[in-house]
Amino acid sequence: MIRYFSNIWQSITTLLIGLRITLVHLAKARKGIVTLQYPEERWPRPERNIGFSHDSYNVIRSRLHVDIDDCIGCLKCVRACPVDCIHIKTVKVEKGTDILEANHIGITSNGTQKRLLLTRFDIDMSECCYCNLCVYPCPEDCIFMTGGPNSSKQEIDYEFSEYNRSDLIYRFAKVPKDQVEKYTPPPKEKVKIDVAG
Amino acid sequence: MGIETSTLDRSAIHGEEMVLNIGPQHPSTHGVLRLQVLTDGEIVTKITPYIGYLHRCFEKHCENVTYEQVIPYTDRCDYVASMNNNFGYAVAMEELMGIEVPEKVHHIRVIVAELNRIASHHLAIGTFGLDVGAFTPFLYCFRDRERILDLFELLCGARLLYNYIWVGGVSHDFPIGFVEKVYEFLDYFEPKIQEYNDLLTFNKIFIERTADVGVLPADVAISYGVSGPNLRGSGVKWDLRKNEPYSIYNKFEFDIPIGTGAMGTVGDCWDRYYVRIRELEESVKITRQALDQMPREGDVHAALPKKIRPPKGHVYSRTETPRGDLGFYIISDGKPKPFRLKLRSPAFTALSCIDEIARGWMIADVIAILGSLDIVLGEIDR
Amino acid sequence: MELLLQKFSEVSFLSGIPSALLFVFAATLIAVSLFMFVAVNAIVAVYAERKISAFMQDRLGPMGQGVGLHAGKWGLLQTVADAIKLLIKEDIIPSLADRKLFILAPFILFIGAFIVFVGIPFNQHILVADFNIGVFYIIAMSSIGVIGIILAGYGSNNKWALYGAMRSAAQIISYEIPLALSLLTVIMLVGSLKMQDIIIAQHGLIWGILPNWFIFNNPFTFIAFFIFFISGVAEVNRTPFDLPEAESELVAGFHTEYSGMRWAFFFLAEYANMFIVAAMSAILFLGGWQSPIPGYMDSPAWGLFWFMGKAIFLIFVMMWFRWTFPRLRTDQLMQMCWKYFLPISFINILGVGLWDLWLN
Amino acid sequence: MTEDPSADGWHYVIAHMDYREIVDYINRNFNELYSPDTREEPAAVLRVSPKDWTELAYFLRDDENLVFDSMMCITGIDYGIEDENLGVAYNLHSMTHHHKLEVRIDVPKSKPMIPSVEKIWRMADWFEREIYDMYGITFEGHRDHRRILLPEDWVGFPLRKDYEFPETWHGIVVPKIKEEWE
Repeated sequence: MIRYFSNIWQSITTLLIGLRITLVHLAKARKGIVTLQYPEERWPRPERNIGFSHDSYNVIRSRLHVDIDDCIGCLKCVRACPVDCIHIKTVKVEKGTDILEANHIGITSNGTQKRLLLTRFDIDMSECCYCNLCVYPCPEDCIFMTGGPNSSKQEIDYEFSEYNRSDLIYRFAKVPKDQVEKYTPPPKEKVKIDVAG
Repeated sequence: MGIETSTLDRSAIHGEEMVLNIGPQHPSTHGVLRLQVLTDGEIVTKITPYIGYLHRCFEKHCENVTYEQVIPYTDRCDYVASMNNNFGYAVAMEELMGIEVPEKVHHIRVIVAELNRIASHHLAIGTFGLDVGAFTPFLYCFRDRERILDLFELLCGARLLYNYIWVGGVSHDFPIGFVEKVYEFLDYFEPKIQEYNDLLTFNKIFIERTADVGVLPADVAISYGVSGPNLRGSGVKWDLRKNEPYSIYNKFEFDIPIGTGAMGTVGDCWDRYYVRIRELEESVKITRQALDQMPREGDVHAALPKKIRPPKGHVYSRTETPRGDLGFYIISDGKPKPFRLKLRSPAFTALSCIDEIARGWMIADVIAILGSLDIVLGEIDR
Repeated sequence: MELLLQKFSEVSFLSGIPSALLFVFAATLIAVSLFMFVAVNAIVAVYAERKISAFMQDRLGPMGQGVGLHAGKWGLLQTVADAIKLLIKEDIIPSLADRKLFILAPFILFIGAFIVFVGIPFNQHILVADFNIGVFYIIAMSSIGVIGIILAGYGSNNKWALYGAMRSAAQIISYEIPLALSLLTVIMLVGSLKMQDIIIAQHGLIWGILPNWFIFNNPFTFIAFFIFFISGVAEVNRTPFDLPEAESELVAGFHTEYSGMRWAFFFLAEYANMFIVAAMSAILFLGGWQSPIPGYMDSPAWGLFWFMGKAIFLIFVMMWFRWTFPRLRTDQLMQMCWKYFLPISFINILGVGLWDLWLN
Repeated sequence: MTEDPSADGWHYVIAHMDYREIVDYINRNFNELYSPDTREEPAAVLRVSPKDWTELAYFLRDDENLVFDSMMCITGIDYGIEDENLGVAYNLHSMTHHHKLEVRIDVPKSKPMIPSVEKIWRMADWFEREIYDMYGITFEGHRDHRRILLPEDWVGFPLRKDYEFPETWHGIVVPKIKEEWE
């Protein structure tokens, strides 16, 4: 019998405590709301300050971008990628020369002389797992995820959905399509490197 | 145990048992899980779990990528506690290779792992509330969990799948101002636990729904390999952070909350739930200590060769994730890719005992028991 | 109704029309306006529920901003948009469903809610029919809805729906009893089943401060009010008693297979039922359209205001319940009814009788 | 046992027996049946042949000096295409004595049969099913011997090193390597 009434008493008190909490939240609705009204308000970009001057500490995980003029075609990012979403094809050219009709600049911004012409540099963003692993080994800091310390180069952009899946394949190589053949040597000579294949 | 059914004269009722499929599409299976349930009216007489809907060949994948590249895949196993999974893998690899990591790395790892534990328990508490029908605590939990995810976004740029703890260190140091932000969060968060308690934990309806329901006795729990908060809910004082300290957990003062049967029997749903609530407090404690003791200067990566090639051998190492013992069995043949990598996931064993503890209860209780076990299907199916 | 017919007979250009036709016309007019009321009630209540729940959960709820198609300022047009969406949605009937019952069910549920409105006095004059058996009529009619729920569950040939329907049947029939028993206390005090009589009996003040509402009449009616209200919440399947549609267990309960407008009828009926329970509690225990300070603000317009105010407050309380509490289990629900509410209701009846004898 | 785990405060418990002591203790009860592994702990394993396993498993669990009441993990191993053996590694742990043991059982690929310990450690139930699923090792005496992660009608055992990925599954083409995008 005591249990019967204590049950009733417990129910009433604990339920009232619960009701009080929700009522307080309702009353303080103006202050406590955490909703972000998305298309108008954007998520504030976290203020990141890694504390190092060098640009390799790029910690924002948005879409991948390649400064193709700086790429030397070393394939380190291809090897680092756990999901094989980076595909690179290169052709050997004379070291350090600019080939203007193929948009090839011989020297990177770090001063490294390029010896390979990139005929293909594709990243399939629909396969990317945003692990950031390709960013770290890059010797020229030319592949990075947009935003962060490199935001002067690329705006941060979280919304890059496409209607067509093939639009998510980002093609960075600047060699015009009709000229790829011209720079591709015959396969016998075995200069073509295709790791991703 | 169970609902009393013997009062009915069974022979007089020409009822038959009905097969009910809870899932694969169901609001409260916490993923893609199918429970084939044999019901007699509302009462469940047999449960057969069918898993594998989320199987994505984690172990086969790992045999084809290098040791560094496994880390993004471990993220995706227990996707609500990725830091802890990274941590477990890193600990296993360091044991296999015999690496000593710098003091600062240990602290950083403990801080992020405990923060992620808080986030994961938030999800567990919130969805458990949702399973028994309370909607509001779920959103309160998500509100606070979001703050941790913001912290992690600040830390490593990702909100859910971090790839932050690496073999031999962490990917990079704390950003400037991060430590203050963590303190700020802890100060904000501590009073919120009382709010959950008032709103859900000591709510009479909630107690009615969870106390005495789905009792998991200690010996059954151990036999089933149930671990983590589920095991502690059964009254076993067992926590790897205390009993087999890895990293630097032996430097911190904290308690292991265990189920006491305060509202019903030891090992019921309420105990499992309340252990998680109490663990929030303990995690806050650990995080504070780690933040206080953390050396501010120092390297965040042990000296490692460019390509990780562990010596031939094997290791079984386990760490305490929010869901329990996460074991990694790694066999190395001296090549840069693992020869065999087995992940022993805590949710896998927790789910395997569902038939044992949920038989004889009602459909609504099965949902509650499933919620109290706090399973993550990404980890069960791997 | 009589009033409307009377007014019609006074209008000169309608004098040539036979009275039977006038009656049909009047009835249609009333039915349409009641339907409008129910629909508007649902739209407003859905909006209110979404906003209240959002604020309780630190969210904003439906909001509209920016250019183009959006839900208006503060999302005011959200429910309208929802209604349009439901109207133009594809109507899906499962191939193995019992077609006739499946189609019939939402309408039975809705009619059960709808015809109750005939007996509800909104103020001194707005009342379709003041039956001698007003309270009895409302209690009887509001139970029709359960047939609709059972048909929906049975007809859709879905296990979840069947579970929802069976739970609902057990629940609604059980909670009718404490509901009716606590209602009896009021009838004992009034001595009439007529709605207006019940309201008029609550005129005046007790001890010079409190309005003479039945909730304050004596301690037993005070308890009876809560039993009545909570049983009412259980009758309309709201959390913590929303077992028939428990979304985390039974997917969506009895309306799992419904979509589009048929589903909207379930929704409409739910909110209509909510209004009925709130209105009945207001009429029986909170003085209906009586002003809290007798003699002041007592005109029919104020009467409507007071009545709606009380009803809306009680609807708010139901929403407040819903967004605070977990859900009970089936056996606990039954236990609560038969072990707690029923004995207390009996004691209440005894207590009210003794109180009445002793004091009056 | 060095400290009562139920006592409050700090309890970092040291293992009751190490690997060598455990093997010696088992050998005393089993007629020197097992030869200890020469490797250092924790890599040392106890190699057991399938026919001894059930008896030893009961002994490991029930002996009061061992009490391996908790099975931590069961791992299936394929030693390679050339190797003719499949292996199963059982990682045992004692919640009361806090010591560990790894038991390794090797079976030939031609006849992969191991007695089940599902009744001894309930946890082995799903793990053995998983190993059957992935390696095709049959566990005799398992009460519910089905595939667990893969569909019931899956052909082959994917974690074997010589596993070949199927071209199609129920008529659905399995993409092997991604086609060239161009």
